[in-house]
Amino acid sequence: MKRSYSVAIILVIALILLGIFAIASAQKPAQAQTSEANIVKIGLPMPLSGPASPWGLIPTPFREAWIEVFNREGFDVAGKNYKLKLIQVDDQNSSEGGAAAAKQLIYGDGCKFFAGHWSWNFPAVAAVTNPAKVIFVTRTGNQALPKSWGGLYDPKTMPYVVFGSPSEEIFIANVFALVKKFPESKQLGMLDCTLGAGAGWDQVFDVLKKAGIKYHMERFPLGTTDFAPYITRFREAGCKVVYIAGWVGETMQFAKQRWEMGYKDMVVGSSGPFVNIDMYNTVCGHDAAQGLIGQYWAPWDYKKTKVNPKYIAMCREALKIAAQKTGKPYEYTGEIGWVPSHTLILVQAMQKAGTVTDTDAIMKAIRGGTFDTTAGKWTMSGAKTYGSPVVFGSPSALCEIKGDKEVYLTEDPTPPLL
Amino acid sequence: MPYLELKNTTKHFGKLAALDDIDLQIEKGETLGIVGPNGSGKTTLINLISGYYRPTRGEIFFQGKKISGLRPDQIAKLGIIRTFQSNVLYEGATVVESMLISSYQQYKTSHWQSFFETKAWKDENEKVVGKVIDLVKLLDLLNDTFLPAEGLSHGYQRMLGIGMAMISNPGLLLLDEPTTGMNHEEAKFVVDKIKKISEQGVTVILIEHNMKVLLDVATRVVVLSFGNKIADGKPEEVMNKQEVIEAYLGTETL
Amino acid sequence: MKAYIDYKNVVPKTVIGLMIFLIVLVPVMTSNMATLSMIILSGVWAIAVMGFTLVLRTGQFSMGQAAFMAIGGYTSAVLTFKLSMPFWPSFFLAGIVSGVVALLIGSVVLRVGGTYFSIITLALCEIVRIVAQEWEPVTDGARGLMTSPPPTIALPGFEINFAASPVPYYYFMLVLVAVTSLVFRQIGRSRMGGTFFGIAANPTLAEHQGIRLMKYRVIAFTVAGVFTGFAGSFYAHFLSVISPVMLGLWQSIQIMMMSIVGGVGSLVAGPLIGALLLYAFGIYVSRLPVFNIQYLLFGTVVVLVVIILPKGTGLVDLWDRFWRKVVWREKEFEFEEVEE
Amino acid sequence: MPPAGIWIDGLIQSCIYMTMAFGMVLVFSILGILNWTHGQFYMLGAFVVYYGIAAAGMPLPVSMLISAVLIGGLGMLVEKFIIERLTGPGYGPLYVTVATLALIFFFEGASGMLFGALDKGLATVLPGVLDLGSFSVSYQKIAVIIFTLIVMVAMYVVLNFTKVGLAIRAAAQDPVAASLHGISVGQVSLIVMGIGCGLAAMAGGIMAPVYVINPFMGRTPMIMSLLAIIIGGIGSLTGAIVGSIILGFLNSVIAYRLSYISELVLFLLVIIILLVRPQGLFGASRK
Repeated sequence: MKRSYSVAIILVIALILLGIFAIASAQKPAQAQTSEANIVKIGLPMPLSGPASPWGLIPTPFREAWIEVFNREGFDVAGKNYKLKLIQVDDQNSSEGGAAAAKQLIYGDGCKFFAGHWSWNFPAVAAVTNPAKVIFVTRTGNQALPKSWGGLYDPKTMPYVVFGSPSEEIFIANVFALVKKFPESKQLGMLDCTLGAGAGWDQVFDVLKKAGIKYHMERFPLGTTDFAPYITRFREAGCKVVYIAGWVGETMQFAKQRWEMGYKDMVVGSSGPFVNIDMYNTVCGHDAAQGLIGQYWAPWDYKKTKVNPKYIAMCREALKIAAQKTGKPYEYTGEIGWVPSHTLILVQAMQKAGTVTDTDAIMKAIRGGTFDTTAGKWTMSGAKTYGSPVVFGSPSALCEIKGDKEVYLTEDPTPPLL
Repeated sequence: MPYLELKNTTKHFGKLAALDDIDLQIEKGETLGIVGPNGSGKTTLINLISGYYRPTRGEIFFQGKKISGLRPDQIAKLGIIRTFQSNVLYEGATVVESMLISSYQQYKTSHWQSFFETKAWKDENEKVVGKVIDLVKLLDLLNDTFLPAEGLSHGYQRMLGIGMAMISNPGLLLLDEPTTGMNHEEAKFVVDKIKKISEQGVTVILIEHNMKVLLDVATRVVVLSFGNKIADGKPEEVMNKQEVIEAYLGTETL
Repeated sequence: MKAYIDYKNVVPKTVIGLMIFLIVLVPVMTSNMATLSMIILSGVWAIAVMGFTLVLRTGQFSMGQAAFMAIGGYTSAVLTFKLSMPFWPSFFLAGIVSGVVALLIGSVVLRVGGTYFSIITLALCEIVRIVAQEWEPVTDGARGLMTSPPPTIALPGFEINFAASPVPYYYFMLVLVAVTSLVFRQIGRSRMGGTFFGIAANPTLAEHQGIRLMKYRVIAFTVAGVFTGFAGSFYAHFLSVISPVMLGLWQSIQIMMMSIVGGVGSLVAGPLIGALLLYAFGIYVSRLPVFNIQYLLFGTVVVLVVIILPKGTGLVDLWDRFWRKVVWREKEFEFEEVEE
Repeated sequence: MPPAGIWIDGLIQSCIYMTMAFGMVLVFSILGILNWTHGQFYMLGAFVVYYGIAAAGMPLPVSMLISAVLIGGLGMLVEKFIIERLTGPGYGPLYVTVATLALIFFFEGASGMLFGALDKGLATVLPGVLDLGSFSVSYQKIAVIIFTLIVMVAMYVVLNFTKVGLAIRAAAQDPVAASLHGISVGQVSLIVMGIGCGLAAMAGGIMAPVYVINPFMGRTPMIMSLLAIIIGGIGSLTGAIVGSIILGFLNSVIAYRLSYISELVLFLLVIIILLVRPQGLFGASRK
């Protein structure tokens, strides 16, 4: 062991520690700004690293653009003008990471509002936000369903959770829309990852059984790239339509492979907005991508849902800014029903309650209140079903890929729960 | 009843018979030398006794108890300890540590006592450490006691090997060519130590190339050739036997 | 004639003592729950890492330690959530169950050593995940189980309320870590520790000196399993949820990395340092707004530490290196290799 | 009896994992380590090919060769600066394992930052399908099969009829004797690492048009080819080939019969094999 060696070691460790502290101090400014009175901080634990990171990355330009557009006017509460500040933290797409991120946001940055999460960590995050009386606006689906439905959401222990996007209801509505659209299909095929199993699906099955619709469910292990066996199984079960839960890469590979296997007439839908039509065309091939069905969030095309033109203008503006910032054409509209509408719910509730700090008052304003958002004008309701009066409605529109555009397909506005 | 007894023990490796119907009795306190040209099955014999191999046929008895088929650690527990032909050590342990590790199986006090560091354990530990020091003295490793074992010279590593075998005071000691790769003085030194050991009443089985060494220490000599026992008796008379000379001339022509 | 004091021994020990004192006082110094829960979780991981390091002492390295955390977590979660048992018995059962599983698995699997063992444990880790995912009636499948915090302990004067703040958890964690450290330290010092070392250093020699390999390997594996199970139960209750994806292959890998970075030379200090530093580092990088840079930095740091530190010594080695070289300015002890 | 489509799929699966498994075994037989980063070299290879075709407009074979060279060089760097330092005397297998595992994070993070979050695809390369009546196969997958055959033949020739190959085999059988015969084991392991990673990169390249390209695409093939070489026997090249054939067919047939249970079945199978016959089906037992 030479002396220089140990010196090198100490150097490296010094570097590592230095890095840690540098990063630690990197978040100091964020904390410094907590003192600024007219800023309302909204936390957003999102997957910024790992396989799920696209969900954090792709919408970010639009998110920031939206906040920027929104802050041009800001919003007045009790005669004082406030601006929004969105803080994203990496939740590593895990419960542990989600809890850690939530704690940083609440106790480090002093956020009193969360505009959602995307990962599999609803319970972990909710367990952090509720004791801290932080309003957590999120979506229904897989774990985030009431106990009575086998989910993990308990209105008594989680009084500060607001379901601002009824993903579960949207999913069910879309399924029915598909069945209506393709009556010739004897059986509806449905595909999800093994991780997706749980309360959400049980609900879907119940509803389908009640409606007397035959379905065939398949699940694939995480990381599956070859869907030939599943496609064959769907084929043999006689499924003309296959609806895939939210997995973008898997959806594209499924569509591509069903095309290659010669089952060109098999309709493939995905319960999620299209990320980027160009991507679908380059991955699946132009022909295979045609007719892919996905959720549709562009409010300017809605025929049944009325969306405030002001917000439509703001969304288009935000899309433009995002395109300028990224330097590429930016067409991901999926975010419109997410952070923008969630922030609008929060803001309007604050205005109703006349406070930006007293979360209890704001919750009172949210319960049963009516909110005008980028996803339409809806009344928080669902008391009968959820045991919690804080579920929102949605246009639940569908679109399909035609050429290199996504075109409006159907729309059946979903009030909170069917 | 002989101390150790091999009843027509046979070991085959595939076709080749490494040992063929060996019958051997060893009395307590003997120093048995085993000689034979390379590949005559000397080491195989030790591997069989120490349980590294299982005999293809035949049985081995130690103090009337059948030991063939037992695991090496069971056999070692009975007091049959071997050394290895090459220097086999505990990588990264110092001399004294190696000795202690080897001695751990002989402790009377339970693991719990050592876990809670009770008085009984401390006392016994004291004793064992004392024993280790004596042994280190005996084997002349004293000034390397706290060196890593890999750091020792070849000869001292062999001595350490013997020491690690001795520390768990064996009834029967199997030494596999303890003097290989040593010059004359070193070999001489090792031989003296082995003499000292056998004076303490330890039965020794000693594999050796070197006739002089054998004549020096062994009270009895067995000659193996191609897996067969061709001679057995007092060193001097064995050395003069015709087959032995042939066997040796056959291989070690100078 | 003045009394001789071994400064080189006393001074570092006092410094360590001071550090421990500070650690105990952390909740008093900071009220930031984010920091607190960071330390708490790194403590939990440290326990798992200690388990890993103990198994490593016998020359085997298991790539599935997180599975035992999962088993522990699920045991106490199922007992409290499904069978509505009180917390404390289920907490201890968690350790025991995970220990028993370790005993059963170990006594079968430890026969094959080396890389094979690692891969088997890796596969077992995945299987535990899949079972947790598919065994709907017990584990509630992929949606996971909500767990309730330990019950409030009412003491004369004040009461310990786990639901209110992480401070009780913090001291609970400290106790758990302290007990584990004590046990592992004693194992390391006892003759069993020496035997482990022998087995790892040279199985053949050890076996020929009467050491039964399987026995000691299984013991190490089981002890590790028990404490990892405790850690898992704590983990599940602290995060108030346990789901199959939470403790899988990548968490096992994280455990391995913490162990190496901290240093496998010591059973206690290494794991503690490794877990705390790596975990803190992970938390801090999660603040960076750059996508996937978290992965990049994490990987870089681990690789650097593994490459640059001398073999077998992790960051823990820097402690006495610091005292020996920087403070006391000793010369490095060297012995000359003999060429054969 | 599963339909023919499943068997074709199984064949393609086997081919996908074969090249990777072969590379891993090659590395293992010389360096005595499992290179856990193999899947990430596969991923990087796919990206190089993607940019070669999409940005530089080169034909597929050319860009595959380029990626093989680049990634092979990268692998050599990794061997030189990381693996070599961690395989000296006194190092257990643990250090290399951890280092290569950490490299997984490094490469995934780096490519995540470089290449962005959007999935990439090359569906335009070799478009179209070959219709075989009851089912059809895409030309891309046929290309995979042909590629695998070529690679296997090439490797056979290299290992048996070239100096390098002989050196490699010698070093694999007995490093000491090899070094006595003037073969520098250090150099050989460098070359082998290069070849292994080059193979992984080419596999990634040929798979790029078939599947989605993203920074995390390397994980599944890594695990799968690991299972394959375990089934076949760690350290045996024939084992790698046979293992991946078995695995490929098992994978698609079980998935066809039992859907998602296939995962569980594979892991159980591997455990049983390792317990009953640790050296795998073809591995020489090393006691």
